[in-house]
Amino acid sequence: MSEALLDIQNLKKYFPIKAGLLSRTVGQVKAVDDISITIQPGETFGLVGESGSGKSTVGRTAIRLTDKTAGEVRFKGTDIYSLPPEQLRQLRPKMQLIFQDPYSSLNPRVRIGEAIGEAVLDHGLAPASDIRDIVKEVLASCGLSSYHIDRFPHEFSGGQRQRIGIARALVLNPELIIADEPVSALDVSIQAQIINLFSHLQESKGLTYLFISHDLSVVEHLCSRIGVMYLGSMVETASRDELFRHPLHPYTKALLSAVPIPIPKLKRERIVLKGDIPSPANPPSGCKFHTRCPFAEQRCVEEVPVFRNMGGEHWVACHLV
Amino acid sequence: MSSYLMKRLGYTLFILLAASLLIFCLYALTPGDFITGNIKLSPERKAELRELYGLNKPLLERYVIWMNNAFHGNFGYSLDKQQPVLKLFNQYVWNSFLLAIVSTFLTWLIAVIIGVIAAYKQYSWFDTFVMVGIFAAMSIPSFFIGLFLIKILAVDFKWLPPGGMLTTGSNATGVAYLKEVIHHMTLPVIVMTLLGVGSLTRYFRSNMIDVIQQDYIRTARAKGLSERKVLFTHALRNALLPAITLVGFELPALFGGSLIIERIFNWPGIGQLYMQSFTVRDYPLLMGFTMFIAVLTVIGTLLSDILYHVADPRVKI
Amino acid sequence: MPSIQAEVTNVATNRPQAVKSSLWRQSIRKLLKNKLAVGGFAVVVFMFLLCFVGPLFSPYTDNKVNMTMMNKAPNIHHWLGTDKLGRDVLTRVMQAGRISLTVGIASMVLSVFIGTLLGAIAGYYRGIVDQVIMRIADLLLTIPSLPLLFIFGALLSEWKVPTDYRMYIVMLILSLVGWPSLARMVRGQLLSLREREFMQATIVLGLRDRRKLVNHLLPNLVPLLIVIATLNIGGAILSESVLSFFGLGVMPPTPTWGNMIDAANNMIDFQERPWLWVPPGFSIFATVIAINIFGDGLRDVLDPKQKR
Amino acid sequence: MSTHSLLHIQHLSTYFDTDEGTVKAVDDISLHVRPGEIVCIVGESGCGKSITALSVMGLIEAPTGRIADGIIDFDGQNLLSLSKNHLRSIRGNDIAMIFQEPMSSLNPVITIGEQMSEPLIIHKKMNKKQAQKRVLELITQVGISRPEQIAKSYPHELSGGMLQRIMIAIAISCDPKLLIADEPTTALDVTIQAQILDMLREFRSQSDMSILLITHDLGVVAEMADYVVVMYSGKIVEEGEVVELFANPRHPYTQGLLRSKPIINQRQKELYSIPGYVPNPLELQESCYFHERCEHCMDICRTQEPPLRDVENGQKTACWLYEKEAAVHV
Repeated sequence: MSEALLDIQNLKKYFPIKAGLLSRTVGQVKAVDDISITIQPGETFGLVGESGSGKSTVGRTAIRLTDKTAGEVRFKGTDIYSLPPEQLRQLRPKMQLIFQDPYSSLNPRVRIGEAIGEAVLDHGLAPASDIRDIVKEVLASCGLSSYHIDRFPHEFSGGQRQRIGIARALVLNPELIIADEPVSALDVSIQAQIINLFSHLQESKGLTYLFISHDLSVVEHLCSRIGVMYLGSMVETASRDELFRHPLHPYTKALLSAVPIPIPKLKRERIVLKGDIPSPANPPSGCKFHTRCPFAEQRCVEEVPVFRNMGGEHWVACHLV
Repeated sequence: MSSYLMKRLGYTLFILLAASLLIFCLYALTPGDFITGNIKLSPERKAELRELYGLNKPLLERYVIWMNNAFHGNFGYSLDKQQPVLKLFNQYVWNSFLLAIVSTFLTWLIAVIIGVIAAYKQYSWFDTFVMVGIFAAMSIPSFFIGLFLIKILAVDFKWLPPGGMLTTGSNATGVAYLKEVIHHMTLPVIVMTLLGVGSLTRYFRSNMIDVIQQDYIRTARAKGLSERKVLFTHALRNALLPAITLVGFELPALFGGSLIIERIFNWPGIGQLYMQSFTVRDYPLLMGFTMFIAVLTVIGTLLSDILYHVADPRVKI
Repeated sequence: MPSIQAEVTNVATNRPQAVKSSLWRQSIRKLLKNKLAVGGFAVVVFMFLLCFVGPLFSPYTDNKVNMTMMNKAPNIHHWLGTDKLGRDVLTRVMQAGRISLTVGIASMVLSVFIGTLLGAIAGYYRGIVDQVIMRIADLLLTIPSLPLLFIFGALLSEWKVPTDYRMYIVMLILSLVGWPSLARMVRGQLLSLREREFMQATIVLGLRDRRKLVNHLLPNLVPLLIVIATLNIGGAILSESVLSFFGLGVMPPTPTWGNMIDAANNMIDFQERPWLWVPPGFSIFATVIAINIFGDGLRDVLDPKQKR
Repeated sequence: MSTHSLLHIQHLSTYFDTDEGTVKAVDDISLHVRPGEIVCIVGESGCGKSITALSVMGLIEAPTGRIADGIIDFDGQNLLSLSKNHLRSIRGNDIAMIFQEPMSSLNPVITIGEQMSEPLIIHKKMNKKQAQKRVLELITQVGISRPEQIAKSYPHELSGGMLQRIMIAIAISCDPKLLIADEPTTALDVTIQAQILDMLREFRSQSDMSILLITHDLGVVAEMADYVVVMYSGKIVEEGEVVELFANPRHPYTQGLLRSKPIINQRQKELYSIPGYVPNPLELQESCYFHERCEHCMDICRTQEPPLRDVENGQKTACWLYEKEAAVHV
């Protein structure tokens, strides 16, 4: 196997829970609890999960936007947590993040041209005289017009802003793009535009994606390999076709069956999970899913299931398969 | 829990200690002292008195002595009044408290009512009128409005007494005494209420406006509740909640008196006492007063933190 | 969370517009629609013109003592009467306004400068620096401000500062007392800005620190500073007047609105000659209310998340 | 088809006056809901679907918002001409509503129990004791255990899913004839969404309550709706029975919407996407508001507004493609 582009090993990220008058630490939210992901160049890895699953935290710790608690993150073999600040800064263009909210991720007081061009300048990727042309080019490749260059973010709609966000990342010629729910704030008709933009860019630039989403249908459309998270742990990873045709983990099955499909009167088997997602501050013992699992046994309450390979790179953490 | 509270208290004590040192040094820097300014005394007597009061000792030593005494509950002896500082405070502070509590009560009452109505009728002519009123109240120089009202209501129309707490030479008792005090405190209370009501009304108005736009207010309406119930049960409870923190911040004002108002109205409160002492540089009293306010401020901050946590079900200690 | 209906109106106003415009231009346009704020601004401008240009049209600027014209009530020649030295009160009020406004603005500039600098340093560098600065601010906020002002004022008298220079020292005092709360506000704003997603984006992009600070943080801090600064002028004018009224600020013969009201300390002037002390009082009131109303209008457009 | 309708909205127009001009958030729409029927209004943000719901509830806030025209006929009376008190006696009683954000839709400083008992006391004239008893029953009815404890708790102590159940419990507490649900599951996770949708369906079949469901999610529409209304820029562009409409969408917008949604286990190489963006509501001119984004745009679409006309099988659409007179212009 060639060298992985992004190699996350046993990553943990705990957030302290602050409470009281002087924000005393009263506990920990285990947002990410021992996660390993390896992403090969050119691949699109989809990370799915519901709220509180820790999927966004994985994305942020993977590029050291927040500090980790334990584990290792290697980008092209370099341990990014061991890099001194300046070297990390110089590495940053290669790994970019697309934010969920296209409104808050653009500085309202910075013109689009500057927002896109400034990082190119700071990394010395092009002489200042070429910046405008470069920005215009990248705007065009993201479906925006060159006359947008002198405008401010508030003059754009949500979909356009998300294109700007993508252009801002793209202009640095990144190798890895982590997209954190990039379409969930957008309307259906705009979602489709942005999803298509993601696939076109991958084809033309050979990008690698870590695509984080709660929407299984979007992930199925875009990703070649998919991981399912629940309360900070990975419960199943497999290739797209394998995961959607033969899901093994009861949670994956339930998740798949819960997605409403726009075909009226469709008869299909439904696993409706009982109860709520437990708080990540106080996760259940054993298999974290046992409180909602329709097949849970005594063993699931007591033992943490091992993340096992079921053949053909299909991994699952469940006692029952 | 306890270790954390200890930490918080420790920090509070540290701030107070630092504040006392700073205040002490500042007063020591202040030119003139009680004895130098007194022309009736001979030079020998002055030196003698300095020796007696320890004024010839180095600054730090004096501070340590003062602090040591303070720890034993002894805040010194007023040079001017020839009485223990604490005893003087006890005499004057309740007069200040009387003014403050009445005007604070009025301020809150008026602010809540007007704030709620103005928020409910945002952008109406009433709201605009209230806004202008709020800014007016926030922009009046306190001493000037005091003087101005005395001139109009006391000097020209003679409706109210111009100052003091009792008519000079009065020895009224019982109900008559009470009446006289009320008569005298009307004007200062009006002025103090006027000065405080602006910012508080603005606070309640903006709180209410925020709350009225919340989703749960829409839910309350969707349930078919009457507007009165929506406003006064659902909205006001939420708008009042953050105001609880203000109660703590009111503490220094409640007991600390008002330097300017008491001076203008010649009210025998602790603020007036301070102003008198300042002109004669009665250091023990000045020091005591300033520390008193500092302590009140610190306790008030602590209190508002605690109150907020007690009152808001969302925050658990 | 704003209601759906607020969102509807937002959707409309946030739509792409044909003309490109910065947030600044938008804010100014919005401000001009606020009649109250425009009115406030007009009054502020009027007061400035009155105080700085007005005296040029007055025949009494020489401040000569005129024994024949002592303590005259307002009349056709002296619209606001004359004082005990026969000087024209209107001219005095205008000249006093010059000093009061200058002190107000200068001490605002100074305290905003100190407060912003220290608050920004504390908020940006965090750690020990932050601790030290904020502890000092806590300390100063614990000491009641009026006694502090009085002490400083008394020091002034002791040092025998010439009256001409006293106003500069008064500015210094006012800003010394005013900076801690400003520093707190700036630091708070900076900390909340740091958490904003667009600041996170600057980390992801690997921008240099200087660019983060100059191009991203500061432009978002400036609106708040403008609002604070405006409202602060009013506060400084009020504080100066208190100090001067108690004889601890700027002293006669340099006139300020505060020390002119000092005339009210004289029983006869207070009771019989209100033209001596009422006009400066109203000048303070008019100026400060106008500044406050204008500042509040500014806050609405520049810093809408803050309290209305 | 039953001719009797529970809710009949006729020519409703709701406008918002902003600094920049008037936004016609809802522009001359008519629809009806029959007893026991689930009608879905579907559309993207800003299309006016939520404003329609709020207009029915009488919750449009003056002075910015106003109902400019129309009749909202509910059970034989025009809600728009009722007195405030009369309307209030219907709100929360005969018509109940649940909202998108369960987390912010309940008052944070009042207990769940108290918030639940309020409508019972007002509309059902219960005393406090009776109301408390009924509250416990209701909590159990929406599938939450330990009702006593829940009644005493504050909203922040419960999860989003639980709070939405509580909102449903409040809504059904007075046995409403119509439940308006405005994006009730948008803020919730899929597994929780499935629970909530199941519950709504169950209550409908138990009590013959009608539901006006507002959503942007075509999957939810397909699962829930009997009848679908598609809105775009404040107008109804298409409506019809759910099976028919999904099988034969007529309006290019409906077609585009259905094609641009990725469907699980039906992966395509490339997603269809509607080009362009929703027009600025302040700059709308007499035209088909979709014309700028439409593949089939004709001259008439740019200058005249298409009327909503019957096409087939009770389906209606507002598109010049289906108008005979339009053929002349092509």
